[in-house]
Amino acid sequence: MPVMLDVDQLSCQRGERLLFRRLGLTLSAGELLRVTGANGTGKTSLLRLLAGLSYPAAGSVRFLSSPILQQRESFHASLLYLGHAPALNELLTPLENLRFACASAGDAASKTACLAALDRIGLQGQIDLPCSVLSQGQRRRVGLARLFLASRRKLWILDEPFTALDTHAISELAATLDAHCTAGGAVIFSSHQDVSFRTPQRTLDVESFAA
Amino acid sequence: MPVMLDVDQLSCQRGERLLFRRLGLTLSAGELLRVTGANGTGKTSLLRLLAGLSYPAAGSVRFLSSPILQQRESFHASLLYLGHAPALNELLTPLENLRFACASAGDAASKTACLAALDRIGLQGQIDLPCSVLSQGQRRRVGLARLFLASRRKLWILDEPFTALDTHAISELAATLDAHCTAGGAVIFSSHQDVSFRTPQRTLDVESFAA
Amino acid sequence: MNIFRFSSPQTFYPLAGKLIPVFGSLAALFCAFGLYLGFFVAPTDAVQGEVYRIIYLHVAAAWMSMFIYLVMAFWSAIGLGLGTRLSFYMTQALAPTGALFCFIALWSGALWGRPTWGAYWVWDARLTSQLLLLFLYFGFIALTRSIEDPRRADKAGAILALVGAVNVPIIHFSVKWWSTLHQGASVSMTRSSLASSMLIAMLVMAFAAWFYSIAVTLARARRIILERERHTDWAAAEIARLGRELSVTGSR
Amino acid sequence: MKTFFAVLHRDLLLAWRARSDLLVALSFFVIVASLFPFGVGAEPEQLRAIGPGVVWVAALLASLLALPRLFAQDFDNGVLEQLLLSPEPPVIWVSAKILAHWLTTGLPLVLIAPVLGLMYQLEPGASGILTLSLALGTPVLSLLGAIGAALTLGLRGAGSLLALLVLPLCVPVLVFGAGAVDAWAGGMPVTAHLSLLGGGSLAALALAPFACAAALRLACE
Amino acid sequence: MKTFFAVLHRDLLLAWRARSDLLVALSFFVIVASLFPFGVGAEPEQLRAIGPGVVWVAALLASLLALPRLFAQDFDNGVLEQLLLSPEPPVIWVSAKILAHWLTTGLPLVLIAPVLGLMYQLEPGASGILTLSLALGTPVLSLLGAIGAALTLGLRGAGSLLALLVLPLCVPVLVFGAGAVDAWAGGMPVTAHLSLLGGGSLAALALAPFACAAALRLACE
Ligand code: HEM
Ligand SMILES: Nc1ncnc2c1ncn2[C@@H]1O[C@H](COP(=O)(O)OP(=O)(O)OP(=O)(O)O)[C@@H](O)[C@H]1O
Ligand SMILES: Nc1ncnc2c1ncn2[C@@H]1O[C@H](COP(=O)(O)OP(=O)(O)OP(=O)(O)O)[C@@H](O)[C@H]1O
Ligand SMILES: [Mg+2]
Ligand SMILES: [Mg+2]
Repeated sequence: MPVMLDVDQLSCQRGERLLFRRLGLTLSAGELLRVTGANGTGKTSLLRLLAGLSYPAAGSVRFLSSPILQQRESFHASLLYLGHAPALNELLTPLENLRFACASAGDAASKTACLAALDRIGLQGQIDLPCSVLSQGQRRRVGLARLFLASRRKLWILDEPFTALDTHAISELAATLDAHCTAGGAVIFSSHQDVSFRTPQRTLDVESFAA
Repeated sequence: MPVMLDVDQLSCQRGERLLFRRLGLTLSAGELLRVTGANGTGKTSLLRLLAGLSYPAAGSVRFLSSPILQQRESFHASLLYLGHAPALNELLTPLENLRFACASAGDAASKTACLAALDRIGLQGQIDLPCSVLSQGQRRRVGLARLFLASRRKLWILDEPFTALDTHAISELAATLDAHCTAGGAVIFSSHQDVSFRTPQRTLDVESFAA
Repeated sequence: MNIFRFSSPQTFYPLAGKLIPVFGSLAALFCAFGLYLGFFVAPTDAVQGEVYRIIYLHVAAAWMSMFIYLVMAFWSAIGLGLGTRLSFYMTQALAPTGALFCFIALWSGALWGRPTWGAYWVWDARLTSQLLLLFLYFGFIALTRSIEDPRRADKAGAILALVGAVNVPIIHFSVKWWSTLHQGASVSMTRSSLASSMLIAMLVMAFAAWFYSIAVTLARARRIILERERHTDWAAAEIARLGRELSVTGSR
Repeated sequence: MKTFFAVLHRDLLLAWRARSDLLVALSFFVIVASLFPFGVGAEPEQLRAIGPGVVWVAALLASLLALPRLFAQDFDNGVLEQLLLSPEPPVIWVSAKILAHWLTTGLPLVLIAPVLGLMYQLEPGASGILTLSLALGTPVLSLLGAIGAALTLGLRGAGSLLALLVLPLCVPVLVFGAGAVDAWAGGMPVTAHLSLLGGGSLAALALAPFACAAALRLACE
Repeated sequence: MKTFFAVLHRDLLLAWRARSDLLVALSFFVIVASLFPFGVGAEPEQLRAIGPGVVWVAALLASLLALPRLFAQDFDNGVLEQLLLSPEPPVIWVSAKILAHWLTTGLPLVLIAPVLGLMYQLEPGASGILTLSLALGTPVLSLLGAIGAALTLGLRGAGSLLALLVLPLCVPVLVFGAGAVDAWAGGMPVTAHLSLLGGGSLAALALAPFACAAALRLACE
């Protein structure tokens, strides 16, 4: 399996505080990596570094063996990052939000494809409501619907994807991640909840790199 | 044990949709009630009705045997409601936020008491940071710190208090809820996660009242 | 008889249905009579010539636009005080008519101003307070339309109408004072003593505007009632009946 | 009253933390006021005539600028909900928020008004009346504005809708405020203007918090 | 370019969603413009003199009122982060956002300007020059304003200085815009004023999106 992501000697500084240092990790296609650690130890910070949204204090992140900062566009074309906030506009409907998210990210997603994705994630009845009236879990689902439309993006980085979801949705989501790994993609996610996968799950504990 | 909350024939309408109807429930001092149901079935809506933040389409909520709408002030003086949003201002520090929350709700909370509460919830190192740089779990903790300063409030209504918390914090929080029940209070909370308590836990499934 | 009986939308709906044709035909009658009086009976104005005949439209519209705002405030107060849904429906049904009359008064006044004052617009007290009234109507309509939750829309609109009603007289007098202070008598309405036939024509037109407003408001209120009460059995049945009627006439 | 001071203290603290916003409103005020000499030409006579009016309009627009934020942040992050759950009546903390708003937007305008008076070459007396009229009148702007902000909370296009609701209601304040200075310049007594402004402030103070609290309760439902 | 149109479409859709937005925007400009007669008095001569300045101030205010919303909402709910992860360079969608802002706040003002000209009894020619100057100048307000909005996004303290730098930069636009009408009324050529405005627009168009994109990247880090 080809090495997809290769992280070397990574340190992260936030304000005065060095969150972790000398963090190393390699991720190959087909792998599923869970990032763990207590609250505030730096999981979100690590994922944002890996996605190229912030810059490391030291160390490097390589994607397909070249640094991500030198190939921002092609890296971002093969990356799907979903942060803690579901990236929804409150005034738009789930469908409008999803279509915008796909179009602005450069994914070709027709209306029918988006409708199918929302259907699969269980939002049939809420297509026409503005997101401001949706329940917490329904909002998360709108954000997660992008997963069904981004299968050509190799690397998925998901920050706490399971929060606010009910048990049924959690197992559905786990199956989706499994399917992505089987299809040759790779997934990194953080979670405080234990979820079972078919793919063997590797774990990275951020706390063990604490400064 | 005296009956604290008494709900009769409650219905909830949101926009076009009747979420649930004829929901009945009684809660006595010392009881711990978990509200369950899939995403979007109306847990949050129910808790907001119980807290008097919105008005039911039909039915009544009684606190110590008189309707909450007729005794708003005394009811709110014995209620602690923590919603999904942690009610923090991003520019203020955890200490400032906590002191404001207590003072505006009418809880006498000295600076040392607030510091002790933040300490207990595990935010020693973040007292002086603005909330905008805190991690997701740390923000939730700031909100939850009010629990340590509100023991004289008999009824706690908590919407998804366990999201974003790490396992250690979850068991701490569970112990706090247990202690409140033992001391004669009552707790209603919603959660998608299974958490173990010492107090026997009753469950109310909102879905079984779906219209 | 319980006078509150008609505060229930269900009993009000058929009553309004019966009243609409009555007031509608009264409005048409008075309007025709008033226009006849105004254009054929009333004499030509000594100073202004024929242009002055715009007055029959203008004055009635101006009176109505001010009066309707007061009625809206009245219904709002009732609604907030007694919690009757129907009052809110009436408030919202009145607003577009009020705005329409306000606009007609402004527009006819501006058209009239061009030949008499030589300008479409001057910053006169009466004109300016009429313009502000138009904005109050616009504000009410925009606010109630942009709130999705009908409960909130009702009450927010009522609060605004009441705050506005407290302000309308204040605005009226302050603006008057402002303009008399600055402007003296440079612009004043030409007040030739009205011939009695003119006065009668004006009054008849004012009644026409009244009846028109009542008819239109009742019709609009009926529509609002159906929309809001569509979950109740009787409204659902009524909507189904209207739908059938529509399809029958459509297929004919 | 505890709630009152808690809210007042926090809002002032926040205003201090986000000083940039204050400066923007203040500089908007100064820029608007200093723009008109460019538009009208710099004849002192004419400037003196339009000065008070321009300062008053600028004050009205500047207090409008900060209004959309008055409740929006607290609404989004759930603080408003918690305040509604406080056992004390909402009128209390609503008043505190409005007071904080006036202290952070109205008061700076009052303080800087004499400088603008200087710019427009107003006599010291006229300048004093202008400042006094602002001190009496700007509370009405804050109070009426707060009603508008509460009514439009969480709506689309809230900013311009707010302006549409509030500006027409504020016209009397503008008329009496600018009128006071004109009357003084014309050698007429100004007590009528000023007492109308003061009376307006008191009336608004008595009524606006209730309207505001009712509107906020609706918004949070 | 797909990103460009996606962002433009969404922002316009959001603006359009406000059902009565058109009405509101229209009334807003008219109200702001009608406030000045209340302040300065109703003499047609004087009003004609301040008319262009008034309309320009209304333009500045309109673009300022909508500015805080330009990026703040997208920042809070994570949309900005997702846009930064789009493979296309940020300048593209930043430009789309600014264009949408101008289309929804600047353009309505340009279109309504002739009506305001009528109310201030400007001659048709002066009214035309006013409209033209707005069409050339309001893009600068949107572009500079966007830099300010991006710099102050989620920042405290340091933002104040930067916001203060942007607002004074708008002053020349106001001066040339209102000046063009005055020049025309005085029988002088207006090409200098107008070409300065146009040049300013082009320069701002070339530079502002880059400054904006850089500031947004910093804010999201
Ligand atoms: C846009 C321009 C105008 C507006 C907004 C306007 C507004 C009004 C209003 C609000 C009234 C009702 C006043 C009351 O009963 O208290 C009124 C009445 C009247 N207007 Fe106008 N007006 C305008 C132009 C004119 C012009 C150009 C004339 C004629 C020269 C005119 C002549 C009258 C007359 C004769 C009345 C009836 C007076 C009375 O019965 O009190 N108006 N107008
Ligand atoms: N300016 C700063 N000064 C000091 N510490 C900071 C600063 N900014 C951020 N931090 C700290 O950096 C950490 C960021 O943590 P991060 O969000 O990565 O945590 P996390 O592991 O995702 O936690 P959670 O499980 O709660 O989501 C927090 O502990 C926060 O307090
Ligand atoms: N205006 C409306 N029209 C139709 N449905 C609405 C409207 N407003 C809210 N709803 C629906 O009401 C429900 C509100 O659910 P609520 O937030 O109470 O769910 P919840 O049980 O807390 O869910 P979660 O587990 O996701 O937090 C959602 O299904 C939402 O789609
Ligand atoms: Mg995190
Ligand atoms: Mg919920």
